[in-house]
Amino acid sequence: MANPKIPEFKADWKEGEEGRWGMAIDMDLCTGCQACVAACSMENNVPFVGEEMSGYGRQMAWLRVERLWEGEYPEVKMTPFQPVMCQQCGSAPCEPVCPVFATVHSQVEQLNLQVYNRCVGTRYCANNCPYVVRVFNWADYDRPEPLPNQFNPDVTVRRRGVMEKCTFCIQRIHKAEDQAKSEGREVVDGEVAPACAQACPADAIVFGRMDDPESRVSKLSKDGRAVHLLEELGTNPRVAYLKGGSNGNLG
Amino acid sequence: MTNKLSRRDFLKLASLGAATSAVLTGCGPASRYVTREPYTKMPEYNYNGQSTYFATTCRECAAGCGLVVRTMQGRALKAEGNKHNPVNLGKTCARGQATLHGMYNPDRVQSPLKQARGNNPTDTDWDTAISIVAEALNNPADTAFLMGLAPDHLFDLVTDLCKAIGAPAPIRYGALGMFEARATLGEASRAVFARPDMLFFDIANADTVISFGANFLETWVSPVAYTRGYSQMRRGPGGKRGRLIQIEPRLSQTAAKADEWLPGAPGSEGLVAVALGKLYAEKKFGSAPTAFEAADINLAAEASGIPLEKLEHLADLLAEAEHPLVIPGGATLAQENGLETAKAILTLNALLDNPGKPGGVYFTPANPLSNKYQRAATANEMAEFIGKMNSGAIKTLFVHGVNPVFELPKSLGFEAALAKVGQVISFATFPDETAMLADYILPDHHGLESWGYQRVVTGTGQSMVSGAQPSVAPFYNTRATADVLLAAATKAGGKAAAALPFKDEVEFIQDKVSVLVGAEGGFYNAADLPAFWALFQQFGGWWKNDSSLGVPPQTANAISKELKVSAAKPEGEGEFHLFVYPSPILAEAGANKPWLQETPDPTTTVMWNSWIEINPVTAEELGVEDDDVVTVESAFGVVEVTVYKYPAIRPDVVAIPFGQGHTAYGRYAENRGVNPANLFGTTTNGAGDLAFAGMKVKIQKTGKKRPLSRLESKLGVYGIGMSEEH
Amino acid sequence: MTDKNLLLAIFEDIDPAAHAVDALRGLGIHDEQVTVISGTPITEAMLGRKHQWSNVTRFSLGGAIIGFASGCFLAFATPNMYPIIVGGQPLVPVPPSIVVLFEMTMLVMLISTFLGVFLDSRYPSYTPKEYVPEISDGRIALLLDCPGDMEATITKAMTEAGAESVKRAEAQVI
Amino acid sequence: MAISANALPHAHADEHDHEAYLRKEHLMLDPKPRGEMNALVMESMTTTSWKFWVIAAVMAAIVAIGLFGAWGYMIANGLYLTGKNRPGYWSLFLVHTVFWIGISHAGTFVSALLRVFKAEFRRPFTRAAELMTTFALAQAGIQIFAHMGRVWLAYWMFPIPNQRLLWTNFHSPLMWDFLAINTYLLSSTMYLFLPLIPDLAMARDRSTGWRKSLYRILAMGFRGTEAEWTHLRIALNIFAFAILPVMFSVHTIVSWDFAAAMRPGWSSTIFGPYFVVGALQSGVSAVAMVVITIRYTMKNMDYFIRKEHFDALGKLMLIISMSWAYFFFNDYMVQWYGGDKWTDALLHFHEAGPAGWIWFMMLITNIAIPWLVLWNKNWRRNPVMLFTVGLLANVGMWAERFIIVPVSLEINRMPFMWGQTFKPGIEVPMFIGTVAFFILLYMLASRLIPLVPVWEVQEGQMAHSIRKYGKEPVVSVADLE
Repeated sequence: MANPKIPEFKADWKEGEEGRWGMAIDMDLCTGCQACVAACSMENNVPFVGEEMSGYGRQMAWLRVERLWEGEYPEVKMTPFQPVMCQQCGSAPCEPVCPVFATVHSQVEQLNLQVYNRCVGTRYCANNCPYVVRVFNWADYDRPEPLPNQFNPDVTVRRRGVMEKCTFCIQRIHKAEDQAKSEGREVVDGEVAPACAQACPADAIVFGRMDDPESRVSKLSKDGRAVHLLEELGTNPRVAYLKGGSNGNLG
Repeated sequence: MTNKLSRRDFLKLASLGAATSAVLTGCGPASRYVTREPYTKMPEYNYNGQSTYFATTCRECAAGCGLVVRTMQGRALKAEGNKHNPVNLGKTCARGQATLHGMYNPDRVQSPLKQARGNNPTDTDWDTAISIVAEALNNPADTAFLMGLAPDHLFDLVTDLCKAIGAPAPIRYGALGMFEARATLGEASRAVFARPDMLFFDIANADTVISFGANFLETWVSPVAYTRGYSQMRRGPGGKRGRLIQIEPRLSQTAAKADEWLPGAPGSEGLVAVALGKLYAEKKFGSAPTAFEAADINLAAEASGIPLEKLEHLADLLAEAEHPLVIPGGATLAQENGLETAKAILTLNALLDNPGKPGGVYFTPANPLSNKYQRAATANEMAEFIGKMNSGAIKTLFVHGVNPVFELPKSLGFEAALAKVGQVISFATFPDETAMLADYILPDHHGLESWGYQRVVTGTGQSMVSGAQPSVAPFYNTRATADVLLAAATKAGGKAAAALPFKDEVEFIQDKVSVLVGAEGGFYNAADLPAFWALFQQFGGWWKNDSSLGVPPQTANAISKELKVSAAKPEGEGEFHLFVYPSPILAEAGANKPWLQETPDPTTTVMWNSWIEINPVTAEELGVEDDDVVTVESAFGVVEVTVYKYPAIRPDVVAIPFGQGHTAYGRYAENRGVNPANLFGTTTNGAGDLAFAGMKVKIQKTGKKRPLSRLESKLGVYGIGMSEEH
Repeated sequence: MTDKNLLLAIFEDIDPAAHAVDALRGLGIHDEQVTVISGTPITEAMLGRKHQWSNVTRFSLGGAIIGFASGCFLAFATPNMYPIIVGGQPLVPVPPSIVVLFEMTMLVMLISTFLGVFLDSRYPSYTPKEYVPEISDGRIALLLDCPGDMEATITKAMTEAGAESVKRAEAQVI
Repeated sequence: MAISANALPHAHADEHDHEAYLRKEHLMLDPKPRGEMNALVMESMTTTSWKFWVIAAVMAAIVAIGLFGAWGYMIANGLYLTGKNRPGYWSLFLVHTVFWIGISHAGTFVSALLRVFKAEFRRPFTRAAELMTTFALAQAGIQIFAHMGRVWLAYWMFPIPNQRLLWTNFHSPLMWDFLAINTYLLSSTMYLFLPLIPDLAMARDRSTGWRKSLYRILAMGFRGTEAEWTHLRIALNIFAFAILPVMFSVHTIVSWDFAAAMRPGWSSTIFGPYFVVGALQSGVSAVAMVVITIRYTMKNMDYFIRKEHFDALGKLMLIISMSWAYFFFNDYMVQWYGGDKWTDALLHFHEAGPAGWIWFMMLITNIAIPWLVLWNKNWRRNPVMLFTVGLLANVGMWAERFIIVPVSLEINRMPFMWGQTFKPGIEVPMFIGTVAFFILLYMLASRLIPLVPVWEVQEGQMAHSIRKYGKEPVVSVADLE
């Protein structure tokens, strides 16, 4: 750990406004195709739970595409598709409530970490997450042979009784950082993308360094269309949603 | 991890990988062209913690998207998009992502099986299997091949084989081909642009797109490529956001992304198209050309239910646009008047003067391997083929890459005809419905274990062929169908052996792609075949750097030809139009993949089952609620399906997604949901495509309930469970 | 104990017992030589005796201090052993620490009070003691260390004061 | 205290009648010789009918299957057996945890608060109430452990470091909860044991056989010397004063598990006292139920427990119900007025959602029924009515927790992820199991522990007398300490 500066009072504590890693999602471009959902699940060894369980609110995907409705037929409109994953809050409400430090803040990556093997399953973090993005392993879900051949060795396979959530594919971030370090340079913009951004056919999900003002994601996050989910709660989320019609200036 | 892989197994697997593969990046462990090197330097895929990536082609649909499969120590871990492949440029859809769930599926066919039409399956060996195939090849006149839309190399091989031995040419079929009504579009193209080609719609550069039910963000032709096109259109050149208007009876995922969704009545699209043409021409030029002169705007408004003002508004939009484009979707053409509608829409494009211009309509580029456009068989062609089966003229039927028992409308009677065929040999990787009715299942490798290539029909302006190579060693005792046929041809001798003098599949593919060695304008150039072959595997195919879209001929005469369009006459009786659309997540062959089953439908968020979308007002009239089971009855079949009160569907239309309702196809697909193709009739349009969107059905309440698994909260999204008053 | 000459006088009510205490004092028996045993709490004031010394409050106080200290350790020291930042809160947040301090203080204080009773009363002690079961029936007993030569005098005085019985106390297993 | 000053019947023609009435009414004025009382209590412990053992066996079977059997099955298979889902990550286990902790509050409340304020009616049933505290806390502990996803790692919540000196997270309300509940469990057990020592000595003196050995060990050699009584009295005083803030802190911290979370409906500053009063509402009602049960099922208890106790408990329940209504309304008013759209949705959902009837039932059983019944002296002295009101108040308090936990969890700030259907799961047999376990423990304790603190009753009787002001006989209490 890189010698964290420990603040004395809450008011003093302020992580860099923008954080280190961030995401910008253009809701005008998102077509709701669920490629991100599938990609995330494949990358992160997310189990499938079956019809009954998934219908009972136990689907395990780390990422969901939301949509609501406005109006009534024929003036009915679907609200723009909105992929919602862990917002990697700078002041994450989930973190302080865990009694055993199973969800903590990474000082280096400025991400919200879930430590599976420390988790005892109180599920308080999930209750306190205003974005409802945490999923709990209610059971050891069956993955019959030979499906486990596909397990990504970079990602822990979680057992029952632990909480999990989107990690921004931290395994990929680490790989890119290691690579960059071995070449004596910084990670360049576009070098690393989590599975969802990588798969997104519409290029609606953009990922990158927030502390680099020149990166695509930084620019998009500062765009006039950018909003943060439940901004008013002061959680300092790292995912910016671009609302309204795209204007193409940063594509 | 539940996988109990012992160290011994692991070493076996690792050494198998090592012994059978090339060191060159891009050649898979199953390569039979091994450059052996001493183990002073271990092959990279044997390093602990090191991944090896193989470029290949996605086989979940026929679009030809490039994949890069990440493997480690002989296992495939993740399918990712191949960023070089011009079709998908590194992107994938959900089905492509889940392709590994097909390969590592617990229910695959694991070895060649002999069975009495699904009963008493017993293992057999490949030598026996090859002799049986060889025997069939000795009787070419009684032999028929039914093939899927992918892979192309096998289709080419079978075509060559059939030509050589004098068997009828192989027939290709795929449910997506039917849902896209590709033949109709081709026929209309012949009529309007004088060439029966697949067309390319340049959505990316258009600024106003009116789509007549083309679900190009979901399954239509090449969804990943068109999604990219959509994305570019929205970000338009110079920051000008393109506009999308969708006309279709239910709000699809594509319509959800449109700026305006107009719920036009099914079968009225042609009328709307000509009306738009007339209004547009009058606004723009003062008078309408011959093609649109006779259009009755009031009739169009009345038949479609789209108010007159809206039509005028659309015409305004078209008139204002610099790059207007109209697209005909599959369901729009799958009407009894579908061909006329297609012609009307293409003629409207001609009127908009966009063919061959940015943001307009193009011919797809000529393919480097074959410039002939091989489309899927139409319903008429399939009916003819089924008639042949029924007559007993086919003694041996080979089936590969398609599941006609499931994918063909039941009304065509394929299953019954299958009983009249002497011997059915299926090359299915998966125990699907057709394979269950076969005498032999001689399983092909899964797509990610296979060699091959796919000609890219559309999706990119670049002429290209997408290459496939194994990313892992075959997991089971399967064998490449091409190898089986080659071995059988050798065994059969004679013309077959002479026509296919190849040692194996790879040699055949190399022979085919050798025409590209030294070809100009390619993404890479290679002087000789080994170098070309290495690069072909490394990049996952070959393509030209520059776009080579075909420009349709000048269109003055197209708009001067009279268009005769009337409202479609629906087939069958009943109060409701049936609207069947391929599930964007499952499509025709995704139901066996558990994660696809669990991926929520984009519009309804339903998982793991089928549903029928009914407008809430209609549902109230019928007295049905969410999760009630209703029977849907057409003249050709009945299905029982659960109600989803869908707020954005015409009150006179009900919609059922296609993709579920398997009676075989593995544990995740079996006995789950319904197959709406069982309701389809037999009416075809002028091009021979099934008029599946012109059906009328009756709906009856059953009193049963079967809750749907949804991701959304009914409470939060629809307020169900909370009374109105505060 | 054996070298002592213990008498056990049993009274039925408080008043005779109080008289007996006075009488003993008159006979020159020190308060320290008399132990009152009763089945209900009889306060010293009722019998006109000196206040009993108890360390329980001291134990309590000591416990409270130890509890506060251990609370301080948990709240202020442990986070620094493995610093982890959560939710943008300071490493050692003040309001939650108050909760920890309070609970630890109360916990150890009450445990100490409880143990204080044990220590002060020398619990548990299963050695034989001078006792009669009637005491728990509400009798009041005066257990006195009687100088050998005064036994008869004292017995008489006790009987006069209203003792039900006066007898040599035998240590017995109770 | 106001309760003792309640008007007694006036102007009796015959003052002897009135005195006789007073003695019949008040245990404190109806002294019996200590030996007789001891005998009554000993008899109550040792007189056991076959029905008792039948009920105990049934309870034991329910505990074995419904609680430990089901729990073991759940540990082996996972929490999918419960009714929990997203967003209802917490549900019945936490409802029941809060429920049992609430019940546990009455023991301390009756014993400590009434001791501090010298409410004399407490004397015969302080022990019965304290036993409830300990046994109910045990049930709460079971429920909270059952709630955990990986209960076999529950010791990670103990304040001990791991091998890398990582301690627990004291930022977490659950950690405060852990400390507070532990403190409360330990101190209430000690508080139960201290005043029990003289009674154990009493039992030791008049039993034989295994009971003698048991009581001998437990009484630890208590004789009743002045010094012993002094230590005990001082300790009890300290306990009585110190355990009250602990009690308040426990339920306040339980409320913080909710109030500290940033959720609509939960984030409320009034939750602390609201929960404390709610705990008393269920706890005191439970005490009334237990006292009535003891009175009518155990031998000789009709002497110790009288209608005056029902009367006093009934009044207490009425006051607490009024306080609960006040806090409920306070919470509701502020949430309603705030106008936050998510809170609005939640309040609307409480009333109009599928659990709306539970919400209304909560108001009826917690407010309407106590208010309608308990104002009437004859009704609250009627054991059937008081028991029913107590039972309904507990149902109502269960409903309150149900509304606060799973029902409120259905509504969050992401409507797409609002509640799904709610199906109760294995929590139901486990709850029934904890009820049976509580009853079983209580039944066994009633055979082993003198349920009436005889020495405290005697102490009270010594201090009470009837004085006459003119012709009016008046109850008076001497301050003995």
